[in-house]
Amino acid sequence: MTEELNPSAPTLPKSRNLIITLAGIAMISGLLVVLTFQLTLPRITQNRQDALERAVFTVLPFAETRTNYLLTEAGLEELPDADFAKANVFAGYDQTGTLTGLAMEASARGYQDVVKILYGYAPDTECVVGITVLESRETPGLGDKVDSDPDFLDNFACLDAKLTPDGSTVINAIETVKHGKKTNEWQIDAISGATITSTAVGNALSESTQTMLPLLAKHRNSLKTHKESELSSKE
Amino acid sequence: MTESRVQSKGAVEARAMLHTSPHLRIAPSVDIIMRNVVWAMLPICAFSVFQFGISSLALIVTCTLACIGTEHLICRLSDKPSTTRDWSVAITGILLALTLPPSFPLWMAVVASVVGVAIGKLFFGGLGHNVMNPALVGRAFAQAAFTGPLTTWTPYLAEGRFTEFIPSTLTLPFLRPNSITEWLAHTAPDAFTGATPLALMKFEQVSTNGIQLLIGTTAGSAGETSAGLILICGIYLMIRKMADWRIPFWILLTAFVTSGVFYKIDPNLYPDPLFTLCSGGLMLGAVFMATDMVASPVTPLGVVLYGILIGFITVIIRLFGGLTEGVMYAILLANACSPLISAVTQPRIYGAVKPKKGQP
Amino acid sequence: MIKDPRAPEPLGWKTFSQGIWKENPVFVMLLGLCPVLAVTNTAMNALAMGLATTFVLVCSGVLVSLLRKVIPKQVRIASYIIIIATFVTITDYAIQAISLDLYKALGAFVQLIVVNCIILGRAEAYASKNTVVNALVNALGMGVGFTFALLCLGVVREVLGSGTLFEVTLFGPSFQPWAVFVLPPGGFFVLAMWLFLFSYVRKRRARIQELKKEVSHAA
Amino acid sequence: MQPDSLTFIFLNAFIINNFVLAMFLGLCPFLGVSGKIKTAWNMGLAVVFVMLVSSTCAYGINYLLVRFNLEFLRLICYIAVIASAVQLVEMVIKKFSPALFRTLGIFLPLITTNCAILGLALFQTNRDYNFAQCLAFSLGAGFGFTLALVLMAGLREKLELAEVPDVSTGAALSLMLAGLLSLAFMGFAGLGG
Repeated sequence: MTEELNPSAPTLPKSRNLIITLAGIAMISGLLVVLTFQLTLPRITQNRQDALERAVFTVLPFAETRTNYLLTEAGLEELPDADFAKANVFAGYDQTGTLTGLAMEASARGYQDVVKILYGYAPDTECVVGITVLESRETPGLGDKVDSDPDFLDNFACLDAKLTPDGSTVINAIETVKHGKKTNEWQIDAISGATITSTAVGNALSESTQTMLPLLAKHRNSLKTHKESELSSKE
Repeated sequence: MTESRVQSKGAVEARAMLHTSPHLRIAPSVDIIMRNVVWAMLPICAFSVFQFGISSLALIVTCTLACIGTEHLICRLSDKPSTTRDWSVAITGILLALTLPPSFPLWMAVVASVVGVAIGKLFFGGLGHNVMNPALVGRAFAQAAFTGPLTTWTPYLAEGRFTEFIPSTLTLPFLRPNSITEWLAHTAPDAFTGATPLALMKFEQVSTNGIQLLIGTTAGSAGETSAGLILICGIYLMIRKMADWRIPFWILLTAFVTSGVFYKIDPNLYPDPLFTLCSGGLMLGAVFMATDMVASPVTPLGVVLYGILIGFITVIIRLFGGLTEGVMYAILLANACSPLISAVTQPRIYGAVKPKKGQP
Repeated sequence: MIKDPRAPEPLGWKTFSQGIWKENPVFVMLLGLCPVLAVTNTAMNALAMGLATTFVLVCSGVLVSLLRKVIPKQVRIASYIIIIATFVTITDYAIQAISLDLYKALGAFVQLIVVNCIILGRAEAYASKNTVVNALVNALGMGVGFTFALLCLGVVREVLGSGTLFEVTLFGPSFQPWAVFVLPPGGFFVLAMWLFLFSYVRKRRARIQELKKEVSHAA
Repeated sequence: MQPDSLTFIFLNAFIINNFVLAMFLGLCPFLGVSGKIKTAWNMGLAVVFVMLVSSTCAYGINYLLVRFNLEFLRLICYIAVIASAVQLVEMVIKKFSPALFRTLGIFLPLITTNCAILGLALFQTNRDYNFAQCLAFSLGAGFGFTLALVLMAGLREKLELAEVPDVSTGAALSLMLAGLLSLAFMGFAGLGG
């Protein structure tokens, strides 16, 4: 930093003094920052992990453990716990090691800003089984009810996201309808007065399920067997 | 809004100079104009009461009294003569009531009135100095504060509307409005959707019949439903030279053209231009609120730009925004822009040399 | 009575109290308004932000005061900024370690403490000229004043905007919250109302004093 | 429009979540330099320019810091580099275009220590924008700042003639105006959604 701060230093008197002082201060500051960083790092990582775990287990209530995966066009890659921030699919397993569901992130534009949610997906029933809001700046008291309104959360008891038999697309894209107008299994009944945020949740789910589920379908078996084989190898 | 026909002395002179065509030999006095505006709004109020019953009546009376009371009280507190007698604050009250849903709790209407008059007008020195339309400031505040009640609509011509209040009207102060679901069930058995024509259009792509919109047999804010009636009242004012025809003209023209363009692009997705003109509060806003002289530009070209801006923003918010209705915000934004528009369109004094660039 | 402005001030009650009322950084000097409006939608956020700023104020004040004889005049601003940025980074990590929810609520505004004019202003105007103890006491006073101002906004906005105070429900479930107060316009309105109130009180006091003087004069 | 499309990023910083009126960034110059429309306009242009420069710098630094795993030095580096980059640019302008310097120059030192500039850098990092997105974001933020500033200046010029009550003058008046503007800008919420 010191170099950049001193473009005019050579013209000043006693420039060596100035540089030495600045360098000294920079050293002290660097030392302090590094020290804090090192001291707080484990705590911060732990907090992040806890927060994520809370979110994952909210949308997958039957899960006991989770594994992080990175799912791309290229394939499925398991990530160690330290790299959980890079993962985009979290698989939840119950005590016996059977896959109970998958948690994935989705986001769409809401009333104020982008709404980011984590949703649970049950591969057996091909349903969205729960959502939780990760980030939102929606109007308090209205838009932020998507995380707490029991009637709205009832939509995600089993929200249909079935794939076509060949696994290439979702048969019925998830959509949000106005409060009280839900007629089909793949529709979300919006919160009255917070239609925009409800629609954002629907859009996020619709988009994410359409891109992620076909990809996931290709790897479903490796997801299912993976943990079991790991368990058995441990035993 | 029309109350602004009374202005600070300087502004009156500026306008007098800028008017080209000779309209009136003797300028009518302030309270005569104001009174005429109130007369012109009375048919709209009457229709609103006919349509929504005593709840609407209570709303109009409450807003008007609250606005007058606030102005009177603040003038007394600041040791100034009360300015309530020029009728302008009464117009604010009536207009505010006409833009609120008929089921709006009365205590919230009082809050909106107090905020509109106190913050929107008196904080800046009272009539002639308000930067935005006070009624709309009150409504925008209410929309941000009480979003739920402000987007709750009730059926028009409901049975028993003259004998009982809509339950939410009489909510106790500071409490949430009572649920109107049960009331809806017995007043509107034929599945009232609780949506205004604009909401129907936006969320379900269902257009409403033009005749219905003109007459006003739709759900909506207390005084915005009948586009035809508002237009007639506006034309009356304009014929009597009590209102400026240019602002509503340019607003409606721009809204028509802009939505026409989108309608041409995709008639299934976007509403037709006539629907845009007659639905929501566009007519009410264009005729009675955008014409607020204090908060609109003073130059002839400025008036045109101002109208175009309102029409354009309204359509953009309606078609692409998160909200179903954008007239209020469009007018507020245009109010905010109006000093700027006036400054940019200031006619050059004959013979004056434009200062060279780079020189202060 | 002219005092050499460079002479260190004697330590006294005034050193502490001036930041709280007479030179309140927010209400009187209108400094650091960005966090004042951005994070005061709840009282808890306001308190956390106030404490974080106080921490940075005190630490940087002490360090600047310690180094005041070492730092050459030409590079003092750059040094102060580095010192402040250091403590802000420390605060940032500390908050992340304490509570992730709090960190999310405050967002990037913790890091924006760096450009809060109060801190650089205090370092330049006070800490660089006074002893360590004085700088500490003064910075503490300013921090308390800043926190007080934040709380003034935070409490009003949370009580009216969500009907709670420090997340404790105040009025029961049927209370209608005024959502506008937790939204951006509410921040502007509440601060404007506080300033309006203070200015009203000050004007009123001045007038009463004037009247008193007149009365005594007449007597 | 996708949430991460350039148009949306631009519009978001420009009007939907206006940098000044919704994010409260850059309030000091907003209240300080909004007395005259002309000054406000020039100041706004200077801010757009500085934002472009600092956004680019911040993108570059962040790239390096992430590369070498030194994220914890981010804040210190941002503030140091942005400040010196702006100074450097100021010197260059002074040398090569005195006319431009006269218009923008007086504002540049004021802007450097403005929280909108650092805020821009921090937000673009937090949101993981790529380079094009950073540019769209900084343009939106800069023009959003200019818009708010110029509107405010217009209103204040108008109110100079008004008989504003003596208790509501000064900062209270400006903040109330800002509140009203902020209220009006809420109309753009959810735009493009």
